Amino acid sequence: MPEMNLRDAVSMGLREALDADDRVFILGEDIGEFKGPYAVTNGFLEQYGAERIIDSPISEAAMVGAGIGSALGGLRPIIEIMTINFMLLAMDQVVNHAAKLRYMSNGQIKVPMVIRTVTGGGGQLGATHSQSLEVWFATVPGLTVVAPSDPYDALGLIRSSIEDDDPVIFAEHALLYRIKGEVPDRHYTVPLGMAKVKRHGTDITLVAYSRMVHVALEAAEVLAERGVDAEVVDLRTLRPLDKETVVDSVRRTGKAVVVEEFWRTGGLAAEVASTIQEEAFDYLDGPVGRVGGVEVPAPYNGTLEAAALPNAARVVKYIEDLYGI
Amino acid sequence: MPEMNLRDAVSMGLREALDADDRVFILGEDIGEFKGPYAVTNGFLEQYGAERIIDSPISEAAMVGAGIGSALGGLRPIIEIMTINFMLLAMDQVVNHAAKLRYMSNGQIKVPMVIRTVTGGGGQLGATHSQSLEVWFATVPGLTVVAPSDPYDALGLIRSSIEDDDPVIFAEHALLYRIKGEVPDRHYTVPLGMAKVKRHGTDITLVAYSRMVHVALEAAEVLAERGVDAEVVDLRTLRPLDKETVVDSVRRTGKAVVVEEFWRTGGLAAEVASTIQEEAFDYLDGPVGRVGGVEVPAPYNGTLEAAALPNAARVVKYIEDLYGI
Amino acid sequence: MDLDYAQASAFYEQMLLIRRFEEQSGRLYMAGKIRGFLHLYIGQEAVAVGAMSALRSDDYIITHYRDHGHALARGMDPNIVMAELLGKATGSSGGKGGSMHLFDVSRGLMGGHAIVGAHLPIAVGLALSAKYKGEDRIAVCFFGDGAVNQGEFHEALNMASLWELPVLFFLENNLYGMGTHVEKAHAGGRDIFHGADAYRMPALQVDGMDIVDVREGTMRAVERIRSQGGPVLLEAMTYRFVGHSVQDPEAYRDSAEVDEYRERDPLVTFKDRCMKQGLISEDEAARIEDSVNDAVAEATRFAEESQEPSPESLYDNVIDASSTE
Amino acid sequence: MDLDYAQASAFYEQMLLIRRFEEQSGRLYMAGKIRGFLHLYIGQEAVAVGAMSALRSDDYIITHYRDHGHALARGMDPNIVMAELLGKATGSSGGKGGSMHLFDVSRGLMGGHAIVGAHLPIAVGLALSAKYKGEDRIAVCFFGDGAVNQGEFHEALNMASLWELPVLFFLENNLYGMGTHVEKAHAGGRDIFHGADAYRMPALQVDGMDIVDVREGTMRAVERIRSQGGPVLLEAMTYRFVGHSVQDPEAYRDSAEVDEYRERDPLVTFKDRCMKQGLISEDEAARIEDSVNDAVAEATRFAEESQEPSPESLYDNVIDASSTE
Ligand SMILES: Cc1ncc(C[n+]2csc(CCOP(=O)(O)OP(=O)(O)O)c2C)c(N)n1
Ligand SMILES: Cc1ncc(C[n+]2csc(CCOP(=O)(O)OP(=O)(O)O)c2C)c(N)n1
Ligand SMILES: [Mg+2]
Ligand SMILES: [Mg+2]
Repeated sequence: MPEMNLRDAVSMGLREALDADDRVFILGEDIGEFKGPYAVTNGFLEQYGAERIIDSPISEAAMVGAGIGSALGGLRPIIEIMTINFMLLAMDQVVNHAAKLRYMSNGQIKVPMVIRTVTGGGGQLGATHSQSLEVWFATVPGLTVVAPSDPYDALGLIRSSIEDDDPVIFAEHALLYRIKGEVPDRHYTVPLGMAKVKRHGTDITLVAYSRMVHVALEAAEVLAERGVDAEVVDLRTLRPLDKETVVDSVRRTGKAVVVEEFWRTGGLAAEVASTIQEEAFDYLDGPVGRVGGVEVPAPYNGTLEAAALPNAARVVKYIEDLYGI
Repeated sequence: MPEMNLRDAVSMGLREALDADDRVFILGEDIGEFKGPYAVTNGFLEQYGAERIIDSPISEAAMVGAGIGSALGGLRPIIEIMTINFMLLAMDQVVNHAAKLRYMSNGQIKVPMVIRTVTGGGGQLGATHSQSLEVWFATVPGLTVVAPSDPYDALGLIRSSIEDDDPVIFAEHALLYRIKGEVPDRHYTVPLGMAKVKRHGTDITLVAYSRMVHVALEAAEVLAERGVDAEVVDLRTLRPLDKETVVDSVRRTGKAVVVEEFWRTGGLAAEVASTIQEEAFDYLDGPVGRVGGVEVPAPYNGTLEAAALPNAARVVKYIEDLYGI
Repeated sequence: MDLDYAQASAFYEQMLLIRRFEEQSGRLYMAGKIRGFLHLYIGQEAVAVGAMSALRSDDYIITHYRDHGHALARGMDPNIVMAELLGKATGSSGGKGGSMHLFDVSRGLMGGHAIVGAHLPIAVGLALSAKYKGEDRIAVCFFGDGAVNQGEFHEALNMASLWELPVLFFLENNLYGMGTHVEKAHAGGRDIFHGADAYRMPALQVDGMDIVDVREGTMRAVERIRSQGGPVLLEAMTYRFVGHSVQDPEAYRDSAEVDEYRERDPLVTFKDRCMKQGLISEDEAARIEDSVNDAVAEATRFAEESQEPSPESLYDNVIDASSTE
Repeated sequence: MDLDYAQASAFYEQMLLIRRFEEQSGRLYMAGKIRGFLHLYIGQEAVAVGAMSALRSDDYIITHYRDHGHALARGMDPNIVMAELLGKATGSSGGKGGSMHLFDVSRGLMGGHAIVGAHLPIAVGLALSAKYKGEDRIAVCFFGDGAVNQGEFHEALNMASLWELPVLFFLENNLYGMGTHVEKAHAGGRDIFHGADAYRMPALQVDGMDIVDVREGTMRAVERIRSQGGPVLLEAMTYRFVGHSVQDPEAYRDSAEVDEYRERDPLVTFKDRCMKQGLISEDEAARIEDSVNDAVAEATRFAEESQEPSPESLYDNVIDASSTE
């Protein structure tokens, strides 16, 4: 199987959609002449033209609104919001419109739109540019929220997201674009709403998504050296949550720690942990643990920022303290 | 002690602040000539004048931004956002600016601003006008989030919120304005960050805030008839969370159910439930339960909307199923 | 005024239908059969009827929450509209949308939107889809003077002009946004259409109390859009004879102003002119009065006798084929 | 050009300081000592220096992320600025803000803001506080051509004009927002200042490559604001000689255009004029070059030798006296 990085996997999925369906177009800031802020759409303008690769003014609210309208008009828009932090300017369009129009019209209309955006911290971009707001979208009925951790899932999930008839928030982690992985030549998709066990283990379940999956896998290696065999579940889709895969794993291991980049209080880990103890209480050897971001705006300084984010060492230490292993 | 309703309690707190401190002013839509969308500022324009009771254009983002700027300039703004749903248009100002400027300037500036807004469903206002988004703000470092359930707390908390030197989101439930309660003549405050036991009990702890406190109290009465003595904890402040009061209660009762209006997935109940099982795992007789809003945009039809919101009967039934009591 | 008999009668009948329908809606609200927010179109009838008469059946219509007039003028069945206002299963959204969210995709009516200013970008997207597909249909977006101060107004007009999209921005300037007079909210003053220059967008103003002027102005605007492609801003100066919503004490305006405009009642003046010119006879006027009264009575009967939505419908149309817990 | 010797030297020295400081910042970024985003002001020096020379020390300054020039021109210590760029404890925000978030409240510099367009409403609030308190200081808000298409630009200009607030909206039109040319983003075209008419706001345009023209235009604008109260929009036509941020391949513009503008380098042209007119001598020019080089070398040394922030500082200044877990 050919290796490719996550950026190329997403690009490939976008090109396929543009090639296969004239109704698909991409609207975003600097995706054309600038060749994409993260180079995902590099070369697209030249290949598909300015009608389908639309450079937008800096107007996030109207970008999403125009995406919604074009979807109501029968198109299949892909809206690129440069980073998820800027979604704060389009929140009303996403939450009050994209997510609710099907319901408020009782199915007369639907919004087959994908919003691609870049999430996460760790790049020393400071407090306003380092958030993981996909967690909020994962609470909104009417939205589907996806956050892949590797190229295989990224391609499989972008395919499913574009095919989906409802709004999907597709969050790509800025620090994962260069990560490499094998991607089959044969066509495949990764269905929305399905988590995946990325490492099999018997002693403890680590649940994560996006970049934190790699932190969890790293932690699992350290634990392995100590004879603790950790299972790592990659949620992949944050809404709808694949409770089954998570709960099945915990029923087998009896221990669970959820790792996420979002601030610890009120993050997705709280939902996952609550669900686990609701559905597997009698299987638990102890409380379900959570490792999340420190409760501060992201600092610019690299050492401070690193201290604010979960890493393998913090996860392992936390597990020691929690379970004494 | 005199009785007053929650609307008058908030009004009274606002008048006190306007009387006591010239730096305090109120900016909002239709708070003056219209006399307040929910009549909280009825008569204010006449008494305090147009310099201090400012009717705003419909520009939520700029309203909050102007509030922030005026706070940087040494004023003590109170911004009224007609309902919390419209905060979606001001999200960037609240989350990226109000909440982060103190940190990004390393304390050179602060934002002593109160954003008063109306939250909650149950009024048949439809999907875009019935949300409980205070839950999201409760995840943001730099913000304090308050949601009173009765006149006493409303007055005590609005006083503390206005005195506070950092941004406070003050969420008033639309269906609680008419609720009456005793309010002492002597000056008092309710400190931010402190929950309160609103009903003492020994068998199970019900945790809630705002309107759901009344649902929990109602459920407690039904349970009492069955010989189940429930304790009801009113969070009052959603951020910072008063974990101690909640956990202490659960350590005594061994059972806990969190009730909230927000959609069940990813709500504040998830945070509270996770925290309880983390800090009181060995005291629990079973999983911590959650009763939240049904995972749909709010429907207009009254019967459907009621079916989507927690009520005493649903809470009691849930407790039966969960704990067999 | 070059109208033939049929047109004169039809226009008068449509305006009268809206007037009587709204009067009845107000009564049903007072009777507690309509709940939530109810915004009546009384006084503005000439705008919707005049505008729709100049549009094609394949054009898109999108409007705000004050939408009954647009829906009826576009030919939506009064029974279905009234049933939606009463929250019945037979309503256009099965009772889930309510008064503020009327959709009839078969007539290109893409809603009914309750967030001020937010549907303008959606109209831009509808127009984008038309241009993208090479259709010559246009998108007509009705909104009020209060919406002009929302950032999305600016973003939407800029995009539409920049990309030369076929949008008719149809501003109904009734001088007030809730209780705030246009001159206290808009720095550009009462005559908003001048603001279009900033976007190099052609604009015109018509007398919204005169259906013929509205119709002719709309024809000019539409003709320009279809022939040259770009958007147009059309401002109709109008007035609502009743409160912003059904429970508005109208403290912000004196009755003298209301009376003055009632002198120019668009129905009365149009009817008088038609009669003077022999376009409508006494008998015809009487026939129209009867048929309109019958239609409103029938709509009321239909709505009241219709079934409540089924409990299961609560879960329908959140996302495709989804039924969330 | 009626400048005296002292002014001529001072202006040249300030511009050269910015130029050399930015060149050094670029080098330190390449060396990995500055991280995250770095936006250089090279080419625009005449704007910040000319503007600041016309302001009072008690005026408020607020700007966007391309803020080094404004900070240095306002008299901020280069050591403190460079230390912030390197994320050191001695930096203006103790290393927590970084390049995009420079604050110096002692000089009225209220930041460095990284969300395009979001600081305009904050400037409105600063001006509101000044007017509210009866101070005659003004708020000067620097922003770029790309920010003009954000809804908050519209909301802020409307509010400032409506309430006659002392704001100088200072637009630095360098023709590009990242890789998007102003004419591809703004329907109003290249000369944006005309748009102020929509708000009944006076506006003027100056040559941003000519410090004297900038200075005189700013004086006129400030004089008008202080005497008449309301806001003014000032557009300085300028150009950045380097990429949007340090890693910008500049695919969107051809080097010929860059060369053409470099011909009009504001430092070179000003120096030449001053020398021709005998305002700056060869020796003086040499002295300035030396002192600027020393200052930049010293700033670099200071920054590199400064301490990293303490680990505890991560928790400081989230909210007053708070240290969250
Ligand atoms: C974003 C937002 N802010 C506030 C409101 C509350 N609100 C509903 S209608 C309205 C006034 C709108 O006035 P206008 O646009 O002139 O329309 P009109 O009601 O006069 O037809 C306001 C403030 C809202 N629905 N959405
Ligand atoms: C809301 C938002 N959208 C997008 C960005 C990404 N971004 C940073 S700077 C920039 C271009 C701004 O251009 P302009 O306002 O002209 O300022 P200049 O960089 O030219 O000085 C963009 C799109 C952002 N920071 N904030
Ligand atoms: Mg109006
Ligand atoms: Mg620019």
